[in-house]
Amino acid sequence: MASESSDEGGNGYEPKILVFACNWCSYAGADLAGVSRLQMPANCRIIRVMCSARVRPEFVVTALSKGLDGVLVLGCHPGDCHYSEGNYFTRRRGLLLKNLLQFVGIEPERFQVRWVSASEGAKFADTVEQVTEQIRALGPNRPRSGNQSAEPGDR
Amino acid sequence: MEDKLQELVVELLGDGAMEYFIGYRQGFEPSHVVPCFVTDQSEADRLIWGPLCLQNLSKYVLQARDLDGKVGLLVKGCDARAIVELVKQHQIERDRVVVVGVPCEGQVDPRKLEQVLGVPMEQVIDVEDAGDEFLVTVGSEVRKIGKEQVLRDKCFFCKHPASFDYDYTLGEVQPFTIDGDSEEYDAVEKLEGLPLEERRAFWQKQFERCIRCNACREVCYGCYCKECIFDRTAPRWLDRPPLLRENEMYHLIRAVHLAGRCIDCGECERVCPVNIPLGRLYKKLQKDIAELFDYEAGMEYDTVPPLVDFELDDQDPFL
Amino acid sequence: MPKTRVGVFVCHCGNNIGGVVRVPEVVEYARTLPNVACVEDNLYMCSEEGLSSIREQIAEHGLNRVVVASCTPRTHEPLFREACEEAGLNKYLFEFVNIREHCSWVHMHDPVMATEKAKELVRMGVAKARFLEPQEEFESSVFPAALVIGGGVAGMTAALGLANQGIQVHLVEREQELGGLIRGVRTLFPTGQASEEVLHPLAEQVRSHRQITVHLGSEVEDAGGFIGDFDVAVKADGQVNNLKVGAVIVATGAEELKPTGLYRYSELGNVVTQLEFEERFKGGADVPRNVVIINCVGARIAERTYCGRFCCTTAIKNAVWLKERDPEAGVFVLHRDVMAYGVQIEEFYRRAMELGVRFVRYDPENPPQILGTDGVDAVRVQHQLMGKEIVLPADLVVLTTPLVARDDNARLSKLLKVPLGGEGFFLEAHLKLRPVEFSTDGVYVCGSARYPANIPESVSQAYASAAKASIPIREGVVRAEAITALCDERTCSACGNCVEVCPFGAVELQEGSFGRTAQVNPAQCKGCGCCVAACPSGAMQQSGFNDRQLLSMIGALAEEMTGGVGE
Amino acid sequence: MSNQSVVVVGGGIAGIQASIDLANMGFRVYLVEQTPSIGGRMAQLDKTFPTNDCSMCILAPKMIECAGHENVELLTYSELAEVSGTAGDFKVTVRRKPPYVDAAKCTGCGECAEKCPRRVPDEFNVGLDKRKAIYLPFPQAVPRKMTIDAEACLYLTKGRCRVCEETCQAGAIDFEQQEEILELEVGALLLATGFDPFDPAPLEEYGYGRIENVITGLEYERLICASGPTGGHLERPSDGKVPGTIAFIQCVGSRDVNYQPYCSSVCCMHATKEAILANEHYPDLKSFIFYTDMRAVGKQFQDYIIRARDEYDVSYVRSRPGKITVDEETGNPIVWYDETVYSEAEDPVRRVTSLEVDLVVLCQALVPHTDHQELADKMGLELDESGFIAIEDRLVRPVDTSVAGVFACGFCQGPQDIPDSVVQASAAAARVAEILSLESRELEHA
Repeated sequence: MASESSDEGGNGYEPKILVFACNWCSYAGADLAGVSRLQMPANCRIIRVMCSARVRPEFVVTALSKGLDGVLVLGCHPGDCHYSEGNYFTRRRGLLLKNLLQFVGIEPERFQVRWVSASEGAKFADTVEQVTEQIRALGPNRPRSGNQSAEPGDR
Repeated sequence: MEDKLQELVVELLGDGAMEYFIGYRQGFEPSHVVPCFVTDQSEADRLIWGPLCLQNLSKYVLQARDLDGKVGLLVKGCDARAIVELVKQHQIERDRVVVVGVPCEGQVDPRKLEQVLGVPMEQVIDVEDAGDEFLVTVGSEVRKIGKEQVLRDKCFFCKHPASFDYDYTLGEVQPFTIDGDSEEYDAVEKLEGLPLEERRAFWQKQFERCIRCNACREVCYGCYCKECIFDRTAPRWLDRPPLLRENEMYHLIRAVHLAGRCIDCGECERVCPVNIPLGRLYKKLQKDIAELFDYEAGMEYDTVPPLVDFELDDQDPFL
Repeated sequence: MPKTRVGVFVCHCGNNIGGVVRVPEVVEYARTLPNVACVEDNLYMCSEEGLSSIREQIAEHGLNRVVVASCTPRTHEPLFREACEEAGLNKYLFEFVNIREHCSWVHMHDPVMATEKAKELVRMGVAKARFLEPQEEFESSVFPAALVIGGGVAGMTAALGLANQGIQVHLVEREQELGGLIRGVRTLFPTGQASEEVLHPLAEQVRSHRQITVHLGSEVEDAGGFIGDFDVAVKADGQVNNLKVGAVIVATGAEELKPTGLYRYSELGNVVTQLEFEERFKGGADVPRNVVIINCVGARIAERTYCGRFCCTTAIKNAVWLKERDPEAGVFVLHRDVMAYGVQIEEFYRRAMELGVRFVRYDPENPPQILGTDGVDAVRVQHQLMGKEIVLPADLVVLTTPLVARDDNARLSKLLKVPLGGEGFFLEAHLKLRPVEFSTDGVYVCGSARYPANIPESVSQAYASAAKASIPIREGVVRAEAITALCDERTCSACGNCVEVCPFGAVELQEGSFGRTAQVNPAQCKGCGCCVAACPSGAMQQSGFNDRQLLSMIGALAEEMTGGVGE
Repeated sequence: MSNQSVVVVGGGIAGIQASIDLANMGFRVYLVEQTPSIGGRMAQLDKTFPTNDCSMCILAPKMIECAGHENVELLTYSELAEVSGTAGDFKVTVRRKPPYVDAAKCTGCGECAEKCPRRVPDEFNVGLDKRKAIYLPFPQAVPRKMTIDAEACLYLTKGRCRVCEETCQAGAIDFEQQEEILELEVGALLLATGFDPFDPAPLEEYGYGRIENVITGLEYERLICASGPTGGHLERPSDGKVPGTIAFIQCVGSRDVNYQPYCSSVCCMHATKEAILANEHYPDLKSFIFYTDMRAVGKQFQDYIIRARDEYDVSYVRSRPGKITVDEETGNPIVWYDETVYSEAEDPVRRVTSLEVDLVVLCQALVPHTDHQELADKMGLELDESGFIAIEDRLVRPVDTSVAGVFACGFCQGPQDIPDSVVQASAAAARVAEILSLESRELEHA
């Protein structure tokens, strides 16, 4: 059997990172990383959205609040948006939210925005690697104490 | 000034220029000021003005949406910006509101005043503005108290003591600063300067206390949504129990929603029953928005709110 | 409502997934997820065998949601959606989970983590699938007529391009005759034909075409609507004519810059622009002997940075004309770069040099000087390559100026809700790949209204815009993938954030049964979701990416899902 | 009514755009592409001027849209064999080479390529690295199906190997496949065969092929591309060092009566883009562009040049270098040139000087596709003196060839950039729609 790197080294802490990727550039960049077999840590989970501007800041706040260790929003490079201007809104929202989260004591590494184009498979892999390592170094977002009942959505 | 106000309201009601007027009147105790809705000329003499007229009355203007005519409103410079925002956000047409601007030289924070006086507000009979100080009547005694001791936080750096867009004004007043040693964003910057862990501890301590009474939301001029996202059930964003993480989420999401719209009226902090310094959270956003996007809420009708706008060369740290 | 029954199909993709991710473990895990009614795996889910297993399981288990965990939706989504449809399931009840590109291929050395990740991705996929809803694709009909604004070469060509396809066209021209800018041009590059030779047959075809209605002396007064259904008011002689069209082409052209204040233009009678030159000496009589042409007048300068694109060609054309008439004529072209791009213009440039036209490169920092009192006698210029000053005798100076945007563009841009760029020209949807479209569907642009273009380029653009405009008209309907935004009017408070952010002008505040609220026109919506994120109350949602669906994915990732959650 | 189907030849951006437009108009489109994937030259570009849009980001959705369109039939790895008939009624024979892979079964997973023992130069990366004998031309290829290069395959050339066959769990490898001949009946043909880069080796003075650190524009493009052979790291050939200075030489083979007399139209902007990208990757990197006329005539082009100069440390030198030599020790090329602009000359008397740089990029001429002449002959098309497809009446019929019912768009009919090619592609689609809407008796006057 292949090596079980998940149990190697450290305290075995594996951060869980939510990634939003826009359909046209970043998701395609992630696909390219796959096609190119670029290896990277297995801590990120992608939610595909059509445009990074679909990611409402509430998602980021919710994800962190629910105990996820980090949120990474990926969009087309400014100027490349499939919808011509979506990522400019992402950029403004991202700037403000990052500052706000930091202001209430949430480490800036836990919420990041990056631009990854469809040809930047390697950048996608590097970004995943970097962000994972940064968050791993921080440790768990917060003890998952309190109510475990929170399953957003309906009940 | 009260005379002038009352005369004006009588005149406007008489002309049929408005259906009713929203101002302030005295409540159960002399120091307790409440909003006052004047529909009849005969009631105009109840209207008062002074450093205890704390409420931002702008929120009530939304009621005029259901009227045929206009509604009149007394606004301080800070609150007047809410009217601008409400117009910009399509909640009311400007010509449905008769804006009566009142020059304001600072409002009293009742909590501070109680501390300085050492007596509860019920015993305060009158507070009068006298330049750099307030004349406070407690019993038969009139005490002079320096403004810097009892002013509401938001009043220390009042950039807009009068409305820029009014139909009538009760007088002119210049922007002022009390306590020249400090700067507008001192409180925010102090927090920003703390190590992350301490900042976190600070806010956790605050958010822990929140009982999620929604008072901050109810009082906010900007919270006019027909259905608040927090009240939705499909999906449900928040769990009911006021646990720390839910509370934190509540306040952060509110902040995000008000970013670029908050006009710093301070009502949320004033009504908070557990004294969460919400003003500081909103001031932080205001500061960032000014610095990053060169925007101040409530100042112009024809600018686009910062989060639904962009510049091609906005700061881009994301690369 | 029937119980939610999710079918999960996990692909091995040969060894590609199965060689890293322990598929059986994922399958077993998926069985424990709420609402999952059946789980299958297959060596190749996209093979006919895999697809038929999806169809069979839908029937057998009464599945009403399907999740496939395999490769990337960017290439395979249509295939699986089709399989669902064949089994009678609305294709929007399908959800894709990528465990190949995003999992097995990038974690090849860590089967444990890869398997965990695959499970979580499936969990998220199932969580979203539970809240998927069947969707009808939007369709709206297209009125089978087009409006072309501008009766120059571009406008006429666009009109013919459409009319020859059998499409009804209204051509609106401000002037009393067709032809536009080239009416004043003597000959045309590259064929050297007189402009009338080209213009007259073209205008005649337009006038006589039974599918084309020409509105002369007319202007667009008002416009509203959207792709397939525009209402346009055209005004002529105080009369307003209301037209209904399905598409609009903007072909309003541009005008020659009059270089007031430069090179003593308008002060001296023998300093003229290229157009004025062509007009004045159209017949070829009394053409002066010594002519100095100055290029880049009012172009490529700080206040107007762009290059006029074909003004060098015009200068060469007129220089050649002068030399061909009179080989002894002294013709100088003072230039900054000779923009003789491509085959024909470069050839033409070479020909001009062979004929003896002298090209002198000048420095914009040290521009040529016009000498003379009552008229030009000579031009003094610092020869950039020789490094010395020369004085050229001149009976006439011709200033080559760029085309500039028409002032009226601003008005038209507001009416049609299409943007202008920095120089006042119309701004296309995408500079590279959508040069004749606007981001607003149903409105197109061609010719110099977009940016200075010579005749061949304008004609190409005109045809291109005709192609684009003909698509919705030929099809008769516009369709949209059901990922468009939708506003819940009951809870919308009309703050207008959505209207501001929409890149396509698809959202408007309108009076409806719940008062004034935002309303999305699905014919214009492209499904980016910008507006959804900007809506504080959650009244605005996007089909297939609504808050409930995405939030359930976040929730599923954050927490172990327990049984019994869901409807 | 005429036959409502069309053959489009060439699957680059022009062919793709024309196919999508025609398909959306309701015509049946056969898109014939010589290589195993559509995408063409644009797929090889890293970014595009003047917006620096990522080329693949904007192209890939079009490729997928085109291939997935119900009215488009993609005939990749195929060539036009014969054409007969007239406008409205052509008979076209297409020869489809066997990829030795069953497209219905292949999932494009690429496992076979991992195992394939045979390595050959990778055309997509202009030979800068290797691909296998069974291959996907590039990661975003459409269709995503493997192809066996018959000339490289060990089994097909030497009769033993078949490793791919053993590897493929889908059983997609099929060495029994034969060449297919397709007979199509169509109303019109549209040519979009694009360009090939001119090989600058004959210009011996520039040392291409002799001086290692003299490369071509297309090679540079692959080097700077994030998905290229070096992952976007600009490594010069001689020692892998990142260059600190680059000289771009314009008009290499263009505007040269000995080679191509015409202006290739895109190189000024292309070089500017490359210089900007270099500086974006390495902020200390300095570029020199040696030009004759800086032909930046498109929308926003001048602003791009200004930005290059002001923000990306690009110097424009008006000169056509006479020769390039090499410093044998460092491998640095030395560019020898005349200082033509008097005021900029260091030595106003001699005005010949040299510049030592770390890398030279030759912005080579772009020429009509190699197989272009043969294609033209088959169809009876006229070519112009430079070998581009001749256009009879550029003023009124800018996409009509000398044969009625046959249209040409993009670079094959004259040098042009992407927007102009896309415009012509749509224009050609409109012309096809026009003539196929007419009754056949009207066709000859169309």
